[in-house]
Amino acid sequence: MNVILIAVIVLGAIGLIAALVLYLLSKKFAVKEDPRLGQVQEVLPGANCGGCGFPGCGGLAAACVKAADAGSLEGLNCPVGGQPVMEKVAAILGMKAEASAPKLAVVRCNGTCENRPRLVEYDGVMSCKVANSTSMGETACPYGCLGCGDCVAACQFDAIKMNPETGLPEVDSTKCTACGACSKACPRHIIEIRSMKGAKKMGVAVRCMNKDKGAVAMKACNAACIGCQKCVKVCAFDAIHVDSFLAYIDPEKCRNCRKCEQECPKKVITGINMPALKPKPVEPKPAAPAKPAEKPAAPAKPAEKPELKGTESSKAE
Amino acid sequence: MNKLTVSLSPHVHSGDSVSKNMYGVLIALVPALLCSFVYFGIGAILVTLVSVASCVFFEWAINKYMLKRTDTSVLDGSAILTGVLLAFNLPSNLPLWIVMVGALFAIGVVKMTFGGLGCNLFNPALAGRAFLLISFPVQMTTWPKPLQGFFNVDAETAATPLALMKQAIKDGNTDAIEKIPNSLLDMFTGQTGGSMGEVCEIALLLGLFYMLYKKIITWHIPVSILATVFIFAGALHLAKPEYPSPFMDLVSGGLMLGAIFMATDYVTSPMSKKGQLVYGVAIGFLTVVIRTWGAYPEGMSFAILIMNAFVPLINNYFKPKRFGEVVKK
Amino acid sequence: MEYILIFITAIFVNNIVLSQFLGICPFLGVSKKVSTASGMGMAVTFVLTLATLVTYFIQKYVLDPNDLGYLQTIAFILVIAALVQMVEIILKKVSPSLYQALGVFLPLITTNCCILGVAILVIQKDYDLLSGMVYAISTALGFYLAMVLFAGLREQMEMNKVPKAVEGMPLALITAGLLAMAFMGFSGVDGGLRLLFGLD
Amino acid sequence: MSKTIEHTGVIESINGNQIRVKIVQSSACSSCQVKSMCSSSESKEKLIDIESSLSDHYNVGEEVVVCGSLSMSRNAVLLAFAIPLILIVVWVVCGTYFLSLNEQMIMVGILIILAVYYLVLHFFNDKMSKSFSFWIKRPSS
Amino acid sequence: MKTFRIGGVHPAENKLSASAPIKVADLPKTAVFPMGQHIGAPATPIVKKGDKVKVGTKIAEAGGFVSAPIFSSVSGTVLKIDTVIDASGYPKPAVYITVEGDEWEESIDRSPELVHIDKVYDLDSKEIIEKIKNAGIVGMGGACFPTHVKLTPPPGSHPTCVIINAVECEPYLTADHRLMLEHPDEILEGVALLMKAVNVNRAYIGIENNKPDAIKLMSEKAQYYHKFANIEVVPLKVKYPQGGEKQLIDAVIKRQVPAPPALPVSVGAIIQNVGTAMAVYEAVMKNKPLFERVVTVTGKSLAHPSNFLVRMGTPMSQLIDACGGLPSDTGKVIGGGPMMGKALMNTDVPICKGSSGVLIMNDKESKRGKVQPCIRCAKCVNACPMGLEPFLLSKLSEAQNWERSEAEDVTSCIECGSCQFTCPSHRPLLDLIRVGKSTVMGIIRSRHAK
Amino acid sequence: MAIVLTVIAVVAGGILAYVNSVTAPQIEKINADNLANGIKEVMGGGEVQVADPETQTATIGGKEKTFEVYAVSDASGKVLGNAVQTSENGFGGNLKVLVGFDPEGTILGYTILEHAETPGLGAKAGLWFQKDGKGNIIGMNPGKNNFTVSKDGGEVDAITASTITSRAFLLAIKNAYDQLYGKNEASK
Amino acid sequence: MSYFKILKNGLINENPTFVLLLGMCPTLGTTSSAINGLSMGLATTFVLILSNFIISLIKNLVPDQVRIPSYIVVIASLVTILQMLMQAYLPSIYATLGLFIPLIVVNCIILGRAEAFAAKNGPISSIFDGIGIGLGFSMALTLLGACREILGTGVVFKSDDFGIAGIPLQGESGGMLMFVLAPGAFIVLGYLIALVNKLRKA
Ligand SMILES: Cc1cc2nc3c(=O)[nH]c(=O)nc-3n(C[C@H](O)[C@H](O)[C@H](O)COP(=O)(O)O)c2cc1C
Ligand SMILES: Cc1cc2nc3c(=O)[nH]c(=O)nc-3n(C[C@H](O)[C@H](O)[C@H](O)COP(=O)(O)O)c2cc1C
Ligand SMILES: Cc1cc2nc3c(=O)[nH]c(=O)nc-3n(C[C@H](O)[C@H](O)[C@H](O)COP(=O)(O)O)c2cc1C
Ligand SMILES: Cc1cc2nc3c(=O)[nH]c(=O)nc-3n(C[C@H](O)[C@H](O)[C@H](O)CO)c2cc1C
Ligand code: SF4
Ligand code: SF4
Ligand code: SF4
Ligand code: SF4
Ligand code: FES
Repeated sequence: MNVILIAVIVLGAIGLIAALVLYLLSKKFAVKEDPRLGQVQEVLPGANCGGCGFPGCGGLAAACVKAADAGSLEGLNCPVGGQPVMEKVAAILGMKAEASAPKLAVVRCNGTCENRPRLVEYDGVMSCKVANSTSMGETACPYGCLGCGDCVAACQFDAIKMNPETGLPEVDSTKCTACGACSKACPRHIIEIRSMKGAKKMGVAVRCMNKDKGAVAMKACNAACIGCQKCVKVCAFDAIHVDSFLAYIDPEKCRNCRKCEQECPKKVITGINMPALKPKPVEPKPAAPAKPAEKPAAPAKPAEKPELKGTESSKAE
Repeated sequence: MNKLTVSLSPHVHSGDSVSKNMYGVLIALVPALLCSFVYFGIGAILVTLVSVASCVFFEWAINKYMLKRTDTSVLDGSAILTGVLLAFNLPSNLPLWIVMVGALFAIGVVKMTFGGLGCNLFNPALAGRAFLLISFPVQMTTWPKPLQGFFNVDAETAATPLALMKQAIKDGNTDAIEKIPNSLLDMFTGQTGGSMGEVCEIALLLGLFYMLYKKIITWHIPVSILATVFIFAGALHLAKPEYPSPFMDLVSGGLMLGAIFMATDYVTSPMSKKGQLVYGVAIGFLTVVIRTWGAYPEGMSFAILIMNAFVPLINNYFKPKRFGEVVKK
Repeated sequence: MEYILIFITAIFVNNIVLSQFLGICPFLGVSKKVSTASGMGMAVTFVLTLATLVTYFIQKYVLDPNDLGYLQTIAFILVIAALVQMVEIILKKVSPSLYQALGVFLPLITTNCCILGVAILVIQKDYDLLSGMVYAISTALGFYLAMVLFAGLREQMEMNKVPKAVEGMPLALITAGLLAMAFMGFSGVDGGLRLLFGLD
Repeated sequence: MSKTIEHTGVIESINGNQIRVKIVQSSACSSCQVKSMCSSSESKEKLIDIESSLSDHYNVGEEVVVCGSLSMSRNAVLLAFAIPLILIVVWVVCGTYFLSLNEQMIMVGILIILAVYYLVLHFFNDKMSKSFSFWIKRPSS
Repeated sequence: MKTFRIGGVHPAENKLSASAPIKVADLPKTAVFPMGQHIGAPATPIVKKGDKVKVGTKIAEAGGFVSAPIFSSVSGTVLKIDTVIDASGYPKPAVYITVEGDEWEESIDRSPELVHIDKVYDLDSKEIIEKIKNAGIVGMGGACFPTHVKLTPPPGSHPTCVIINAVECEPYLTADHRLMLEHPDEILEGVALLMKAVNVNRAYIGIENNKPDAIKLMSEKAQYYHKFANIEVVPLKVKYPQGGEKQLIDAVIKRQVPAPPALPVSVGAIIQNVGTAMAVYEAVMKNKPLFERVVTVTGKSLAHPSNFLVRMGTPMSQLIDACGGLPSDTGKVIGGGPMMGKALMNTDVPICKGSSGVLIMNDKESKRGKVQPCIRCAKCVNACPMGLEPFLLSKLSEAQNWERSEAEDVTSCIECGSCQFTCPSHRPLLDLIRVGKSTVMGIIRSRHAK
Repeated sequence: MAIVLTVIAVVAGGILAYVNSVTAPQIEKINADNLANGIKEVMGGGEVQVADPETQTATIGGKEKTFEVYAVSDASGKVLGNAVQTSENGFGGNLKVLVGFDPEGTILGYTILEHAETPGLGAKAGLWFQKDGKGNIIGMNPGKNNFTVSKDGGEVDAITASTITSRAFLLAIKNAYDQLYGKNEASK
Repeated sequence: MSYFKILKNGLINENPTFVLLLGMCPTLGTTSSAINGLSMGLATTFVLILSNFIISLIKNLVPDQVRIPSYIVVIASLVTILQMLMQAYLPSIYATLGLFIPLIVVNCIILGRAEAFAAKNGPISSIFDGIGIGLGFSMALTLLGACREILGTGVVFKSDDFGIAGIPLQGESGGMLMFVLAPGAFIVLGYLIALVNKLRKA
């Protein structure tokens, strides 16, 4: 019994000392982690892509919690998880999620191999950044896509692919989370993260970045915006403006009526994730203009076909 | 007219290439290879062939079926070189399946797992050898005597001079050294037992001069290793006569082979000259330590492998002399 | 001489990580950058040594006289846990700026099997105080060496393109294996030196 | 400028030129995906004081990066751990060999040495707080 | 034999046009003057469409202190102000002038006789620099740094010597070599003027040993100047990139300029190209602004590799035609030498102040080798004249680790290409290092801006 | 909360002490059994009686060595010989052997009590030197046979590639023999 | 969660060794043979089940501040009990596993599970969680041990202590010794984890 007593005393003493030290410490330094933080982080996708503007998912979670305390989740959005995730986050924090327009990476260059002949051959690192510093690239357009695929490499979600036929990157709108990594990677700022409409992320955009005068631009590329202003005139919503011979459609104002698309003589304006336009009867070669419109839509197409008539209001998911 | 090519400068190239370097080393290895064939006969030829063939095969197979790469050329010579050097580190009577296992370890584990040419952290041939030495200590330490007839597969085996020297140190007794049957000259020309490629020092030195002349390697690593071994072993010898003379150390074991062909492996040696000197000195030091006090009969391979692990640190701390750092008055 | 032997043996021949398999978690976990690894290694050296000294006394002057050898595990783990935290409290009290600096530079030191293991080993090997301390320091330096080497190797690998299949932990383990294999070259050196020093 | 160590934190308060940044120091494992499984993954909050003339450029609650130079980290580790370690070692060696003390005395000595050492550190605190000064910057990109 | 102490390579020299005397090139039909011919702010045009100009008329004003005016090299009418694709590969603003006759501004002294420096001994430093500035002179060794800026060292620095860069270490190029053989006196006068401009009494002319005739000639001529100036010709071992400013200083006076932002003048040296010296002489003594220069047009497949005295604005295609036309196997046209020159998008690029040569490479030469993994052979490290680790810098660029890039001194790279030249794996080292260097420079600039 | 922890520690202490009191005799018994079995084994396998051990020390080559000597007789009390426990430095560390001699000094058997030799190499010593092993020493007499490995000119075949272990092993037995027959210098 | 799910979770989804990479020291240190690995696994399982059980019982009694130290005391006591029991009844295994038995205390799995599961769930689920995780650990250790044993000695499931001869898979030549030594542990585990990763992805 004596043995047991000594053991009890010794261990009790050690336990007491340890308890005091550890207790002291836990009181002094422990992180008072907000339990909501963990919960929020759990529902976030964990891609740590930085698309939300915070360093990693943890950053957004912290921001959400803080914002919730301040009263509104406005401006916070996880591009990867999108609306459903933000709704979950809001639920955890007892708030309502702000509805946010879906966004999509849009490649604003249509200088396909056909439209824009390759004049010289680039021989160096397959990097747009390097190619951009070498010269104009292989074509005569100093604004256009260089085709080395820095954007493709930057995408964590496998959403952007080089089309070997056109030599241009194409975005798979089902995979793209609008994190903006590709846009940042492009040395020519060709990729824009645009607000789109509806579940299918539809929109209309000018797919050119050439700021040269019409004549010069035309020489460089068959599909260059020449700044003719026709689209500006036809737009009923004041959504299009031309600056340095280059049209830009404001996604906030645009209502996807696609009049401009029909009007554009160079077929620079295209509908994205929308069915190909019926060619204008007057157009002599109807196949050509349809092509660019079709291409980007292609990946999403099979799933879309059956519900085409439903268009915008169809909220299948 | 053709399309013009645009690219950044420089627009000319020295014409050097990976395979030129690798095949250059192979040429430098030819004398030692011939010596090994002469000394150890058909066994040496078989071991070399099997080793080279398995190295090349494994590299090809792993590239194709596991890494699914198409762009790497198996014939750039590095796998062949690993094969030859691995064979050089083996006794000529080693069962051929063990040779294949060694090649698999060298190429599969040490090289391809890390990404292939240029990415490996340890010297593949040496790691293969060390693996075999640890795994098959018996087979790996029975060395046939040289010059026992070309087709004699069951050659008599003998202890290497290094093993005898180690014995002498253990016993604290100089007689054992005298028991070493070979003269320094014999050892220099390779008439001793040992791994296939390590015995003929003259042939190895020829290789060194060829590589220096062809600018495949610089003098820093081999010279610093040999000098350190000489000085350190010499000091020991002076302090205690049962330690072998430094000349003995220089011509025995895999020292020359290692210093000339294996420590100089580009991929696993430091980048700056200062770093290379540090690396060489450390290898020399460790070689003598392991040789005289360690369990393994041969210190060279482990010394190099250990220093391979230090290479990133050496590279961090021994930078090349930056321009403008020289004169700071 | 004996101490030199303990020193060399613990660092090179029976390296705590590479041949004793203790402290693998920090070895794999904190070894991405050489600078962190080396700071961490130094901190561990201090804690390990101190912990060994303290547990030595607990064993020799508290447990053994009372025949409480079986309380070793539980007593040691509590003492070590408390000690690690104490160091922190003291540092904070003594020099807030130093404490802040360490906070920025180092990950927290945690109790891992390396510390407990060495404390128990010192008792098992029946070392006296001085040998025990030399053993603890040498072991910790062995840990430090392994960490720094490994961090260097990993930094270099970071710049290479490694096959997807083995990326991350598998490759780290294989690298550690090769490192351990290289260190096997030291095996027997302790015996050789023991002969040299005439300890046998 | 070249070799720095960085740590992200959040500004806790700004007081004149004094910016107080809260950092979370985590154990080596905290970045591990299974930290919830692991005892050793703890984290603690620490407050770092930074003198900055640019304090009005920053806001409370903003995320910033605390930077310190590599040599500073070396010094910190040296002062906090390496030097006391060396003192203990020297003491134990001297104690056994030259003073032939028994083990209890040596242990007491160790405690005294540590106490004195940290006391001395305490007196140099002001001096150290100058040499351990950090700067902050905004997180890149 | 003297040379610089770190790194360096020895590419095949290929000085095909070394014995071709300088020919005067024909006038172009239209001359094109890009506004950005120098480092610093581009010049601003001061002519408009339809204006008549003469040879030597100023057509553009300097755009700032670090900038230089541009002069017409032809007489005729301003056709338009538009863009032209220059050596950078991008369209840049330029003045187009239709050539009519060859009428020179009267102020220019066109007489061939040498005006000795004795005559203008009273000219002081300020006046010389002013004249240089007004003549639009920029460095003609390739960097195109406005010469007057270089000659106005920052306060606190003390030039002790002028070093003339007559190294011409680039393979193929022979313009400086020919210039020395044909105009040694003018060059030496220019050197004397430069020395006076910065008030030093020592000058060195560094010439590589593959130009023994130039070394001999210049040494002999330099004797004349002992009376009032101490000009020494320094023969140098052939090694690229000896022409690099820092390397040349190291080779000639055994001093190494510290890492950027230190300037050569921090070790007392002012470096100028031989062409620049000649231009200085002409500007100061003959009142002739910078509008023509010597250009080497060369290439293995070219029928007649030659050296021309060319009016600026002349399209390169015209010079190529004068050498026998563009060979059918042309793969690459390079403005400058093969180590540092720029590959051009087309041959209509006009000759500018910094164009030292046009190099035509055939199809086979112009393709880069197949890129293989780095085998860590350290050949690039040994080749780098700046003591950098190109393999590491390029990997850091690839990994976008700019911080470490900065710590590894990426900004010290002089873009000489020695590393890429030697790399047995044909790695695009310099391509990647350039990305790293420019990104890091950007980061540093924005840091200073804060 | 300090109280809670103290209580937990106290309870734990109590339980541990209890378990210890239960297991301690068992542990002791096991250890004793092990030794008894070992002695039985090295003395040929029959039932044996073991006298209390005698601890002897000797100085060999300047180092102090300890020997536990057990006088063994069979069930009927007939003297079988001695079992000696001693240790030597092997390759990996301490190599502790128990060896049985008949009164003439002939080896009856041995067992390895503790070792740190490499698995697959030195660790083979447990079987190698037994009767059906390759380096059989049973029946040899260290006083009469040349009790060293063949490499050193002796009569025993060393374990392949483990000369060091073999030497240490043979040395331990030789020392034990010498101790038994008074050939060692007793240490002060 | 159903008990089955809890079990499966421990064995597969959250396998402590292959997926979570926890408790690497015993994993590497005790797997020179399949039986050794299995023994270590079972020893850990024993502690894990009991600690999970006890902690889930006392979780409400322990104030938060001393949660961790209390858990540590519980675990350490269990380990000590295990230690004494093994010493008494399985001495040879105790000798082989040696230092790694007391080190179960610091095995992240145990405390981790206590924190992550037992402290939040009832005693019965906690036992199942302990069984699941423990078996997952044992399975992994056995697998690793078996691989090393086969490669290293050519025999598997051999144990002299239990007098099990094992299943010989190779001829006389034996195996590649390195795999039973330290480097082999790292390398085999590395490739096993890579394999598991691949299988899990597929
Ligand atoms: C004791 C210890 C155990 C760790 N265990 C793991 C682990 O099992 N898995 C893991 O991914 N990281 C583990 N880590 C952390 C890391 O290895 C490393 O810090 C982390 O993976 C870094 O991830 P990141 O590069 O994605 O930030 C551990 C760290 C420590 C100190
Ligand atoms: C790698 C390299 C090589 C150069 N080679 C030459 C050369 O051969 N000749 C030359 O005049 N300038 C050369 N330069 C340019 C010089 O560095 C320096 O700009 C020039 O000599 C200064 O004279 P300037 O201002 O008169 O042109 C080279 C520059 C670099 C970076
Ligand atoms: C990892 C390793 C383990 C070893 N284990 C042993 C061992 O257990 N016993 C031994 O005598 N030698 C061991 N050795 C030593 C060598 O096998 C040594 O070469 C040998 O003992 C002496 O050579 P020999 O027996 O072939 O004459 C080991 C060596 C290494 C490298
Ligand atoms: C000088 C030189 C020495 C080499 N030495 C070795 C060697 O010792 N072992 C080896 O496997 N490969 C060697 N190689 C070949 C090659 O570098 C090696 O296969 C790479 O380590 C594989 O990535 C050598 C190559 C050169 C150029
Ligand atoms: S395509 Fe661009 S925006 Fe979309 S996910 Fe990929 S990188 Fe992000
Ligand atoms: S869009 Fe931009 S980044 Fe992508 S390939 Fe084109 S130029 Fe490169
Ligand atoms: S280009 Fe830069 S890095 Fe390459 S050799 Fe020249 S100075 Fe060195
Ligand atoms: S020269 Fe090429 S292969 Fe050699 S180290 Fe440099 S980059 Fe690597
Ligand atoms: S199990 Fe984690 S350090 Fe040992």
